[in-house]
Amino acid sequence: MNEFLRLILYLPKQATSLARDIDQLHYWVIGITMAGATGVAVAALWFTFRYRRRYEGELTPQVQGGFALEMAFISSLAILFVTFWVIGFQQFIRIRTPPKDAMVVYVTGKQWMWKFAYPEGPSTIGTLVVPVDRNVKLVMTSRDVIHSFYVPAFRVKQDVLPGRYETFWFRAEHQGLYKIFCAEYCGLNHSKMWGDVLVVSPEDFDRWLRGTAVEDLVNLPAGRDRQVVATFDDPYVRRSPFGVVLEGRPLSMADRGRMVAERRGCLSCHTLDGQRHIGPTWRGLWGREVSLATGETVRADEAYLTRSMMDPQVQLVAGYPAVMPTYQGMLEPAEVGAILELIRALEAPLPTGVRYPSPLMEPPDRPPLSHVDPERAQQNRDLPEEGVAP
Amino acid sequence: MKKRRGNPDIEPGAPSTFGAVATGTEGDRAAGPGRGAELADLREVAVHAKPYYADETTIWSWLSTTDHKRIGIIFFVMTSVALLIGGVLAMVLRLEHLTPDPTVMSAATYNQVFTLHGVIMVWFFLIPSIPAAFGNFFVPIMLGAQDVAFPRLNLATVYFYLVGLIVTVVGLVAGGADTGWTFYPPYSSQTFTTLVPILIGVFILGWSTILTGINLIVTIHTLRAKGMKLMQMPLFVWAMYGVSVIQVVATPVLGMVLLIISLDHGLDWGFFDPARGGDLILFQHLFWFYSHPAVYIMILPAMGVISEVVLALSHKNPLSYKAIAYSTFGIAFAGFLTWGHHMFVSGMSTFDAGVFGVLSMFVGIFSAIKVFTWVGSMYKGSISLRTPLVYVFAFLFLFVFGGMTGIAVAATSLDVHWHDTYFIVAHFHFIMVGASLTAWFAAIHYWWPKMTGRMYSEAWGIAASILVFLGFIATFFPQFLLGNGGMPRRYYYYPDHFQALHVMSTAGTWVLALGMTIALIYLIFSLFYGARAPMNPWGARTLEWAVPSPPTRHNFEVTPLIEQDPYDYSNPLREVRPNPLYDPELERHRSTERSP
Amino acid sequence: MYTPRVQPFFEDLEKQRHAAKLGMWIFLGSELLFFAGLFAIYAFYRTLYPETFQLGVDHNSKLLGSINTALLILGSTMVASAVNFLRLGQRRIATWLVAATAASGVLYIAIKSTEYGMHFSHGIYPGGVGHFFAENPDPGFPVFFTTYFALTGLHVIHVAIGVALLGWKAWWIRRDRVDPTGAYRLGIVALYWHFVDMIWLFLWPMFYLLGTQR
Amino acid sequence: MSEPPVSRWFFPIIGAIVLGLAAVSLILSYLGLGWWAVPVAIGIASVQAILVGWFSMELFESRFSVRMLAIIAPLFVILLTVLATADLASRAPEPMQVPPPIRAGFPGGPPQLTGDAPGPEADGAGRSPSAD
Repeated sequence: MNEFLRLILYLPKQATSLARDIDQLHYWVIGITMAGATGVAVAALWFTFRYRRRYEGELTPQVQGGFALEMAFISSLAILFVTFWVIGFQQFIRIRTPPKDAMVVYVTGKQWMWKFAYPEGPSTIGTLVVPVDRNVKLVMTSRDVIHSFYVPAFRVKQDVLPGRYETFWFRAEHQGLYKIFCAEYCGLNHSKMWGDVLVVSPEDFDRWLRGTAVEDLVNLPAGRDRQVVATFDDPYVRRSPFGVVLEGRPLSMADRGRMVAERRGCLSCHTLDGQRHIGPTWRGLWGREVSLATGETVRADEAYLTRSMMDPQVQLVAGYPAVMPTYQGMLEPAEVGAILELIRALEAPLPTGVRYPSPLMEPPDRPPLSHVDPERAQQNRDLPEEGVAP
Repeated sequence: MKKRRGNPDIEPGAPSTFGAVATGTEGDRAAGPGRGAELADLREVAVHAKPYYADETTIWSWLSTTDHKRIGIIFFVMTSVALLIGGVLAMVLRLEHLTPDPTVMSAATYNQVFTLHGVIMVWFFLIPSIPAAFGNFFVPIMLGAQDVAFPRLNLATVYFYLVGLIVTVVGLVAGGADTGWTFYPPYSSQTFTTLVPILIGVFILGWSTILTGINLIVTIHTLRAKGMKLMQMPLFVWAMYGVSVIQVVATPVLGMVLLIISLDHGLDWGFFDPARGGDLILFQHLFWFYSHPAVYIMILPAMGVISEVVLALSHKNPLSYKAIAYSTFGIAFAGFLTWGHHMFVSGMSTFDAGVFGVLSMFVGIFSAIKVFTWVGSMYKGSISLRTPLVYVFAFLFLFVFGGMTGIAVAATSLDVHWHDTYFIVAHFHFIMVGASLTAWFAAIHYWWPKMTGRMYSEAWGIAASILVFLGFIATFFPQFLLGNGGMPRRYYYYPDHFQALHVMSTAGTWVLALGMTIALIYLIFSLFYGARAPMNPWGARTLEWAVPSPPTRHNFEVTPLIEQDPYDYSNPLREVRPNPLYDPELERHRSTERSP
Repeated sequence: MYTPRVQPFFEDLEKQRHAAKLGMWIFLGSELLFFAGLFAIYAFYRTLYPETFQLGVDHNSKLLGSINTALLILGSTMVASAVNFLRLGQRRIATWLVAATAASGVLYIAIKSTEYGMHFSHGIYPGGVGHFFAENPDPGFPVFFTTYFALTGLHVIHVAIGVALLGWKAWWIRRDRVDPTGAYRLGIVALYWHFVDMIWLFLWPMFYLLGTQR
Repeated sequence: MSEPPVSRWFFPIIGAIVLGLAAVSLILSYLGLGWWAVPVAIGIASVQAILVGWFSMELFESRFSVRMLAIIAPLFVILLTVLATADLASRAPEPMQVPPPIRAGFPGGPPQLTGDAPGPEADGAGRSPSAD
C-alpha cells in the first residue's frame, strides 16, 4: 500500500524510517483533504441540478442555517486540523533534535556548491559519503548567502545561514545514492547547486576514510545527474568547482587545526604537550572543569572554548595573565572547527604519533618555531601558504 | 411561463425599478400630490440622464475624474494590462522548463523573469484588481451612496498606481531584479541587479492600496443610505471592509521592509548582515508579517464576489449572513497570526514553529465556514446555470483543493519536505489563480451588464470558463507531483526525470491562455455588438441592480429607501422607492451643487 | 468668514467631520504600523545584544533627548489648545499657538541635526561605517546605530512634514478667518502632530533612558 | 472638533501631566532599575500615549469606530514585536559560538583574510554573472 501510494504521488523512495512516518501522515492528510474538496464540488453540482430554476421569478424559501449545524461542522474540522498538527509537530521535533551519539560532519554551503569536512580527515565537494544505519549529524553553515540543504529521499531540508550553525540529522537505512538540492534561492547557479549523499557499508566507509577512492568501492551510476566524486580535496589547493577528482594527502582536521594554531600564533602561548606556558595548555583541556579568575568553574566545552577565542577576558582562567588578544572576526568558522578538533584530539595522543619535545615555544616577542614535529614539518613545508577553508 | 431570452429575470408587468421610468405606484400617492410632481420630474431626469461614461468624454474628464465608477474602470483596465504582462512572463517561464537545459533564455534572465512575474502578478494585479476596480465601482452603489467618502483621494490612488508602474518598468529596464519577489537578504543586499527602483515602485504602489483601503472603510462607515444597518449590507461590502482593514494595517509594514532593503542594497546599511551583528531571520519575520495577510488581501475580495454571485444566481438567502460576515473578519485578523509557517525550515526556533503551525490551522477553519455556508445557501435555491456560476464551481473546487493543501502544509513535518518546492508553487497558484483569478472572471461576467450596459454571449462564456478550468488543472496539478518528487522552486536547470511533468504543465498553460483569450475576445465583442443589458439581468436584490445599467454619474438621483433585505428572495422583487424622508429642498441643494 | 462647504454626498457637516476624523485615524494607524517594523527590529536586537545596546544608549546625550521631548510635549499641548481656542472663536490666539508649535518643530529638527553631527564626529555612521566601530568591534554596535539612525531619521522626516502642515494651517486660519465650525480642519493636522509626539514618547526612553543607568 | 469647546485650561493641564510623567521617567532612568528599567520606561511612555490619545486627540468624544481603531493598531505592533522576539528567545543554544563570516570590504572591520575571497566570483566557481 505504501509503495502504491508513493508511486501515485510521485514521492521519491523513502531512505529513512523518519521519511516513512512522514509519508504515512502525508497519505492520511492528502487523502482526507482531497475527499473534502471533491465532496464540496459534488455537493455544489448536485444542488445546481436538484434545485435548477424551473420558471422565472421562482421564489425560494428563507432557509436560516442551524447554528448547531454550523458549530458541529466547525468543531469537527477544528479537531481534525489540530490532530494533523499534533502528529505533524511531534515528527517536526524528531526532525529537529539530532540523537546524542550521531557522527558529526561539518557542511559549508557556498555559492553554488556543498562542501563536506569529516573530523577524521577527508573533505569532499558535492558528495557526502556516510555509512549505512548510522546516525549522522551535519553541522552546517554558509559562507555567503542563505542556502538550504535538501535531500528529498530523507524528506528533510534545513536552511543554511551565514553567521549561524544549523543541524540536520538522518539515519540512512539503504545503501545508494541520494540527490542533494539547494532549496533556498541563492543566485545565478542556484539550480546547479546539487550534491549526492552516498550511503555505503561501514567497512567501505572506513576504507574510504583511509584513502581508497570511492570509485573503487562502489560502482556509481553514470549519467548527468550524478556529481563526480571528489575525495581528499585539500582546502589549501585551488580547484575547479564541480568536484573533479583531485589529489592531496589525508590531513585530519586536528592536523589542520594545529596548522591554523601555528599560523595564528596560538602555539606561541599555548602548548600541546601539557606544559604550563603563558596561556593554559591544550592537552587534556577538553571537557575539563576550568577554575576561572572570578572563582567559579566552567566545563571547557565547545561553547566555552570558542567564546574565549572571541573575547578572552570574559572567562579568564585563574592564575594566567590577561594578555590574549581577541580573535573576533579574524577566524573562519572552519578554522574555529579545526582548532576545536585539535583540542579534542589532544585528550589522547595524536593519531599520527606526533612527538613534542619540551618546552616548545619561546615568549611571544620572538617568532614562533616554524615546525612542531620534525618528520611532519617536512610534509607541511611544501604546502602553499594560502587561505584556509575546508 | 415561456422563458424569454435576454431579460429572463424581470417578472412581466412588474414596475421597472426606481432608476428607469416608474409608472405611478401607490407609494407616490401616499407621499402627497405636490411631492409626487417633484418625484416624477426627478425620475424623468434619471431616465434620460446619460451613463457615467457619456457625461463628458474629453480625455481630461477621464484623467481628472472623481467619479468612483470611472476610477473603477481605469483600475480595471490597468490591472488587466498588468495581468496580461504577468501572464506572458508566466508563459515564457513555462517555455523555459520544456527541457532541463537552457531552452529559451539564460539563467540570469530566467531569474529576472520569475522575479518580475511574482512582483507584477502580486502587487500590480492580484492585490489591487478586485478591491480597486470592482470595490471602487460597486461599494458606493451597493450602499446607496453617490460617491466614495474622499473622491479626490480616490483619484490620487490612480496616480500612485501609475507612478508605481512607471518606476517599476524603469527599474526593470535599468537592470531589473533577480531576487524573487521575497527579496531575502543577504542575496538581496549583494545582487548585481539594480534592485532599488523596483522596490521604490512597489513602495509607491503600496500607498495606492492604503489610500483605497482608507477610502472604502470611511465610505462603509459614513455613507450608507438611511436605514441600511451594518447587518443589511451586501456581503461583497463586508469583504471589501475586511480587505481594507488588512490593506491599511499590513501594507505599511511592507513599505518599511522595502525601504530597509533599499537602504541595505543601495547604501549598504547592513540591517540584517550577520557580519555586522544582524540576523537574517528577523527580515523574514518582517517580510512575512506583511506577506501572509497580503495573500488574504488577494483571497477575501474573491470570497466577496463569490458570495454575491452564488446568492444572486441561486436566488437564495445566505444560509447564515452572520457566518460569512464574521468569518471575513476572522480571516482578516487570524491572517496576522500565522506568518511563521513560511519559515518552518528557515532556522526559526522549534517552539515558534509549533505556535505558528497551530495558529495556521485556525485560519483554515474560517475559510471552511465560508465554503460550507455558500454550498449550504444553494440548498433549496432556484439556481440558473450562467457563466459566473461556472466560475463559482471552478472557484469552489480549486479553492478547497488549494486551501486543504495549505492545511496539509501547516502540519509542520510535511512542510519540511514541501517547503520551497513546486508543491508550494502549486498550492499558492491554486489559491491565487484558481480562486482569485476565477473569482475575478466571475466578477467581470456578473457585473459586465451593469458596468457596460451590454450582455456578453452566454454560450461563449461557458465554453471559455470550462477551457480556463481544464487549462488550470493541466498546468498546476502536475506541479503538485513535481513538488512531491522534490523539485525545488526557482530552478533553471532541473534533473531529467522531472521533464515529463514539466512538459505537461507547459502544455496546460497554452490551454489556459487560450481560454483567457477567448474570454477577452467575446467580452470586447460584446462592448460593440452585445445585446442591451436590462437593469436587472440576474434578478438580484442588491442595490446596484436598482439603478440603470450603466449607472448615471450620481447613481441615485434621490437617496433610496432601504426596505428589502439584500438577499430576500422569498418575496418578489420590490421597486426601490425614494426615501420618504426625501425633502426636495435638501435634495435639490445636493443634486444641483455637484462637486466637479 | 469661512464656513466649510458640505460635500454633496454627506448628509450633514457632522457626518463629514466624522468621516474626516475617521479617515485621519486610519491613516495614523497605518503610519504606526509603518514604524512597527523598526520597533520590532529594535526589540529583536536589544534581546540579542542587551549590554551593547545599553552602552550605545549611554553614547546618546540624555540632555538633548530630554529637551526634544519637552519641545514635542509642549507642541502637542499648544496645538490641542489652538483647536480649542478656534472653537471658542478666538482666531488670533489660535494662529499664534499653531505658529508656535511649528517653531517648536523646527527647533526639534535643529537639535536632532546637531545630535547627528555629534555622532558623525565620533565616527559613527549608519551601516557600521566609521572608526568608532573599528575601536570597539562588538557586533551589537553597528546594528544599534543603524536602527537609531533609521528610527530617528524617519521620525525627523515626519516632524518636518508636520511643521510644513502646521505652517500652512496657521496661514490658512489667518487668511480665511476660519469660524468655529471650520475648526475640524485644523483638528486633522493636530491629530497628525499628536501622533508624531506619541512616537517620540516611545523613542525617547528607547534611545536615551534605557542605558546602563549609572 | 465641532464638539462643544472645553475650558481654555483643559489642554495645558493635560500637557503638564504628560510633561510630569516624562520628568519621572527621566529621574527613574538615573536610579538604575536593572532588569525593571525597560518595562517601567515603556509603561510610563504608554501612559503618556494614552493620555495624549484620549484627551488631546479627542478620543473621549469620538465614535466607537475611531476608538476601536486606536486600540487595534498598537495591538498589531505588539503582536509583531513579541512573536519575532519570542523566536529569538526560544532558539536552541548554538552548537558552537560562531564567529561572523569574513565579508570582503567589511567597513571598519579587520583586514581581509587571504585565500578564498568570498563574493559572487569567489573561487572561480560560477563565471562572473555578466559574462554568462
